Amino acid sequence: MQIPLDNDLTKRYREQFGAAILDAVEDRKQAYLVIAAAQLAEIAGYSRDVEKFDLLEDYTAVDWPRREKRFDLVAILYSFPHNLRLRLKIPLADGETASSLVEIWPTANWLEREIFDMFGISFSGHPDMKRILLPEEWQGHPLRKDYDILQQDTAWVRENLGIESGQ
Amino acid sequence: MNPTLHAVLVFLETWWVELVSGVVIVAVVPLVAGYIVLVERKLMADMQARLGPMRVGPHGLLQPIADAVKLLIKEDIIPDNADKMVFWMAPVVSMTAALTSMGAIAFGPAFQVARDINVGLLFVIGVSSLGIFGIVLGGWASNSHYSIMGALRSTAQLVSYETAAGLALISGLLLAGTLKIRAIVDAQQHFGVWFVFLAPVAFFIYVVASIAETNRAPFDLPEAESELVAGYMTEYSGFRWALYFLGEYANMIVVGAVATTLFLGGWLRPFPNVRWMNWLDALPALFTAAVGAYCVYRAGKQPVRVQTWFMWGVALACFVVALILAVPLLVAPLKFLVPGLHGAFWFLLKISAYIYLFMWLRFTLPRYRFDQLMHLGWYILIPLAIVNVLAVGVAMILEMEYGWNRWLAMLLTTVITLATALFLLRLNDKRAAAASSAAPPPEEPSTEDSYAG
Amino acid sequence: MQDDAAQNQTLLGADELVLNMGPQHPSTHGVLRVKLKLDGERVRGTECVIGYLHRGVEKIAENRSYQQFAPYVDRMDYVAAVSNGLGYCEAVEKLLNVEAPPRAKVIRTIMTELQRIASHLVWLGTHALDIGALTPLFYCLREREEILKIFEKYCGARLTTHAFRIGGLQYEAYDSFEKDVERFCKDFERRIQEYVDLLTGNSIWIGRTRNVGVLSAEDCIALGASGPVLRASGVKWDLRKAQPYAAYDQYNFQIPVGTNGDTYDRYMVRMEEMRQSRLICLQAIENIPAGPILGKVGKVLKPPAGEIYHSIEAPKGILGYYIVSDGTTQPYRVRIRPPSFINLQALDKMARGHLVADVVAIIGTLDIVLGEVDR
Amino acid sequence: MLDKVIFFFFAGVAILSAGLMVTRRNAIHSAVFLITTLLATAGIFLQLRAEFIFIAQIILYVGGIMVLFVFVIMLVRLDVALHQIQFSRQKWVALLVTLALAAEVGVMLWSSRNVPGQGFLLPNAVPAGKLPPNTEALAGRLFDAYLLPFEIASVLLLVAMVGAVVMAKKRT
Repeated sequence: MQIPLDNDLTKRYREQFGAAILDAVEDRKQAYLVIAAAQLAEIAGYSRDVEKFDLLEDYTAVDWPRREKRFDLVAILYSFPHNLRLRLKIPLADGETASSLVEIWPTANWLEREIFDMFGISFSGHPDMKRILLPEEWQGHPLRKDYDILQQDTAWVRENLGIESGQ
Repeated sequence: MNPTLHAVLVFLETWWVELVSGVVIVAVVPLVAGYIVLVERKLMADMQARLGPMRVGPHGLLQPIADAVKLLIKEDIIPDNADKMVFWMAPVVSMTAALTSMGAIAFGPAFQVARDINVGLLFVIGVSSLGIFGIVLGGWASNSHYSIMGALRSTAQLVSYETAAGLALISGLLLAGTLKIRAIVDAQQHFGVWFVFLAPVAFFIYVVASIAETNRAPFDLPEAESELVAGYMTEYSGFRWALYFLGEYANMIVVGAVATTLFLGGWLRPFPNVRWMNWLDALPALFTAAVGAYCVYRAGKQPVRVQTWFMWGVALACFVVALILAVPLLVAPLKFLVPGLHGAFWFLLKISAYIYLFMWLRFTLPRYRFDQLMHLGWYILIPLAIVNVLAVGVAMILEMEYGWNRWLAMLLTTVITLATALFLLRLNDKRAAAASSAAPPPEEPSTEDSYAG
Repeated sequence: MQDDAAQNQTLLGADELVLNMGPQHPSTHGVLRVKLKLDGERVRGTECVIGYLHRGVEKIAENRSYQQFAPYVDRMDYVAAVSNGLGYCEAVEKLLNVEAPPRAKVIRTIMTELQRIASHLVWLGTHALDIGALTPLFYCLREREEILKIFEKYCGARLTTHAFRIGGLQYEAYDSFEKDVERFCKDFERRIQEYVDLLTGNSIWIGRTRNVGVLSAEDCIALGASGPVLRASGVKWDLRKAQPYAAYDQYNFQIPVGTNGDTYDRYMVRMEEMRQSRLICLQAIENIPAGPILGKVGKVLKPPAGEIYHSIEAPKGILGYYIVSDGTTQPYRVRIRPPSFINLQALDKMARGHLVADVVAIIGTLDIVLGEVDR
Repeated sequence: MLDKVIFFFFAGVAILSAGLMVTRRNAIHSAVFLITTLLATAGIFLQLRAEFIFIAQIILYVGGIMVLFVFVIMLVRLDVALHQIQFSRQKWVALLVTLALAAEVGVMLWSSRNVPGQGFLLPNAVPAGKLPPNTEALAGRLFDAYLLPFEIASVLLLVAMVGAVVMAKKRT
């Protein structure tokens, strides 16, 4: 159901950022732009200031382990003046850092920490990049598709109970 | 005879009433406090559309005893880094101060331990205020942030409100002209009116200040459970905690007794000098009999046989008390017992009403914030109390030197103080309005120290 | 968290006191831990430590079928389970490109609005309790009980209801459903007056809430705070109006807004929201359309590959679901935008410069549920 | 007999806790012992039937000043004080002053051995009923014979209080 999108909004984005807009898609009447990670901060700033997407409604990630760039960062923007939503997708390879959006939308602070916690994607320029939901000493990032709870469990059992495996 | 034995016998002969009363106070007050807690829980439940304790005994009547037993056998935890000596001592200090101060209170003309102490009322106030050490030292000794914050709040609060309470009491004492408890009540009989009607503002100030002094809502900041967990008693458990609790409730009885003595006519019945109101003397007996009758009525409705019996027992006790209250009225040779017994009844009734007021406020009002509490104390209550003392003094001079009508003079003081109160409140509103219009950005901490004072 | 050297210097020149509020504390509404940096009793900064209730809901979703995951969302914001369920069902319906029949939509609306009232009642009771008013809590729970009874009669559960199904409803409304709702709504007007009598005009209450935890409209939007928090700062915006879902476009209701964005305004906004929800319920029960309650969805849900974001106005703010499908029976990724999590971020901004007692009031006014913050 | 027992009890407590007050390292403990000393002294006042002084001691010194002492001590970090030298090293001067003081007290006690109504060490208590109620007596004295000094003293205190407030306001 994904169809290429070519409305005014995307045109403006393409004019502004050219090749950084990798793709523009409409999926079930919802629009998203795929953008290059390098331009993330500029595009985000432009979205807020010019296109009036003043609310960063949500910021998350999806893991596609078989892709070359395995992560998609997904920022869901909302514009109060236009009552409009837009998603930005930022493909990111493992180990690559994205620039932090905290300066643009302060709400990104905890959201980026959560992404770091769950996917291990770190953000440059974030004021306090550390885990948020899981304990500091946690190993691995659970929302990656290849995350294995057993590994952690076995390590814990070995350390605390002194037996080989709890399973 | 052996001189030591002789001395002991003389001592006992002279002091046996006081000794017995003292032992009774120490033995009975904890029980009474326990039942005040039960009454409080029941009243709270009633106001909040629920039942309250119902499990232990009929209608939860044995709950305080169950609670006491539980607290006694509970593990006594002392934090590792606590200062052991002070930690042990603190709750005892609180409790001792409250119980000692009760010694000078006259529960009716016949029941008083320290009979001829010349500074009766001052003794009660002074000694009961020593309870603060229990709170402060307990909070400090626990070595916990919450505890010490509770202790600091408590100190600041008590020092502030004690001033207001003291000044309010002075207004009443000016009228009485003595510190002796018995003489204060006699003065009210002589005047033919309770001092609350002569100095209503002073009474009001004392009510507010005494709530604050006993750490009751809406001034229960030292132990505000939603902010400081339990304030100074956070680290206490078991029986030590119970001692604090008893101290608090004993203190309520103390402030109630002080207010009753000074403002509510002590053990005098309403309209003590009005002859045709003498039928009020029958009221105590009738009242207790009515309570007994209600218990009989409820006894039939109890679900369990034990509870029915229990209700019958309570009813019987009520009838016995009613009889005790009624017989001296009817039998001429026992007439000399009337003032003592009825005095005690009225006195306890008034204290109960006072404590009921405390409870009612607690269930109804939200809690003040600390700076607001200090503000209320220092900017409103204390100035008001000072003005009230001055005005009462002037009124008394007008009455004694210039022969003014007493009521006129006292009305004048009340009007003057009320006008001051209005002025202070206006001032306060203006200050608040100025503060909010200036709207200090939340990042900017104001320089006002909330512990000032 | 922009501490500079000047800010570290306290009034008395002493070191800052770090006070741990929680994870076990009477007024953190669950297992929230707030590290308070204090100067005396004045807050110089806060840091929230969360995650004590983390259950990995989003990970669980990847290993369940679409229907199997539906009960899990109830466990996030457990005081507003029906709203969570509505959001999830509608999101999956959008993903499947189906729509619930009108009758289902109306019943969903009624249930969700009742849930909003119930959620606000829990907020009001606990918030008042935090500020020291003991009695409102029990009054609130008394009314909430009536709502929970309706839920129980409807679907057998009271708290984590799992009331809706993807595509519509599983259960037909029971016989006296309308009557029960109507009776509740009729009573409720009088009950709200009781809370108003106890709190609204009370000078202590006003003193404790006015100018406490002020959040301007700009701050709200920047911090992503939504729901009553956003409306109290003067933004007249509600997803039920802006992008209507369920059957909200059929009913008349107002969006209450505040002016100062302080705790008192948030209180007033939520009180008015309860009244408006009551009005919506009254309108809705007047005319519940007849017809089927379950739309055309198969036994096995296999949405075509793609993704969807759908959000609703939950009692606490925007509740969003971002679901990615890879064409199988299990979602590839479910992301839940929890309103409490994001609103809680505003705590630091709101609490700075206030007293410890205000932090309690502010946590209460944010109306967080830790089950949802931590997921 | 009983009087003596009570007196020696209070006196013993007062002296013992005064000694402990000086020697404790922990400031709060010192404060606690100071409070005990003051209370014991108050007890002696009560035994002497000086009720007003007794209650003034309790309200002002114990209930007022000591509360503020403890309050301030709690705000100060105690571990700093623990590492400081507790006693000043001028032991000889201290000994000299103590001896001088003891001599003065001794001479005074010795010279009063023949005054009727006072013994050498143990004054004879006046029977209870003989004394006028001393609250009233004190009030009469203060507001009658010594009205002017009393008023001057209170004005001085007021000035001190206003001064303290002004200074505190200026600082912030």
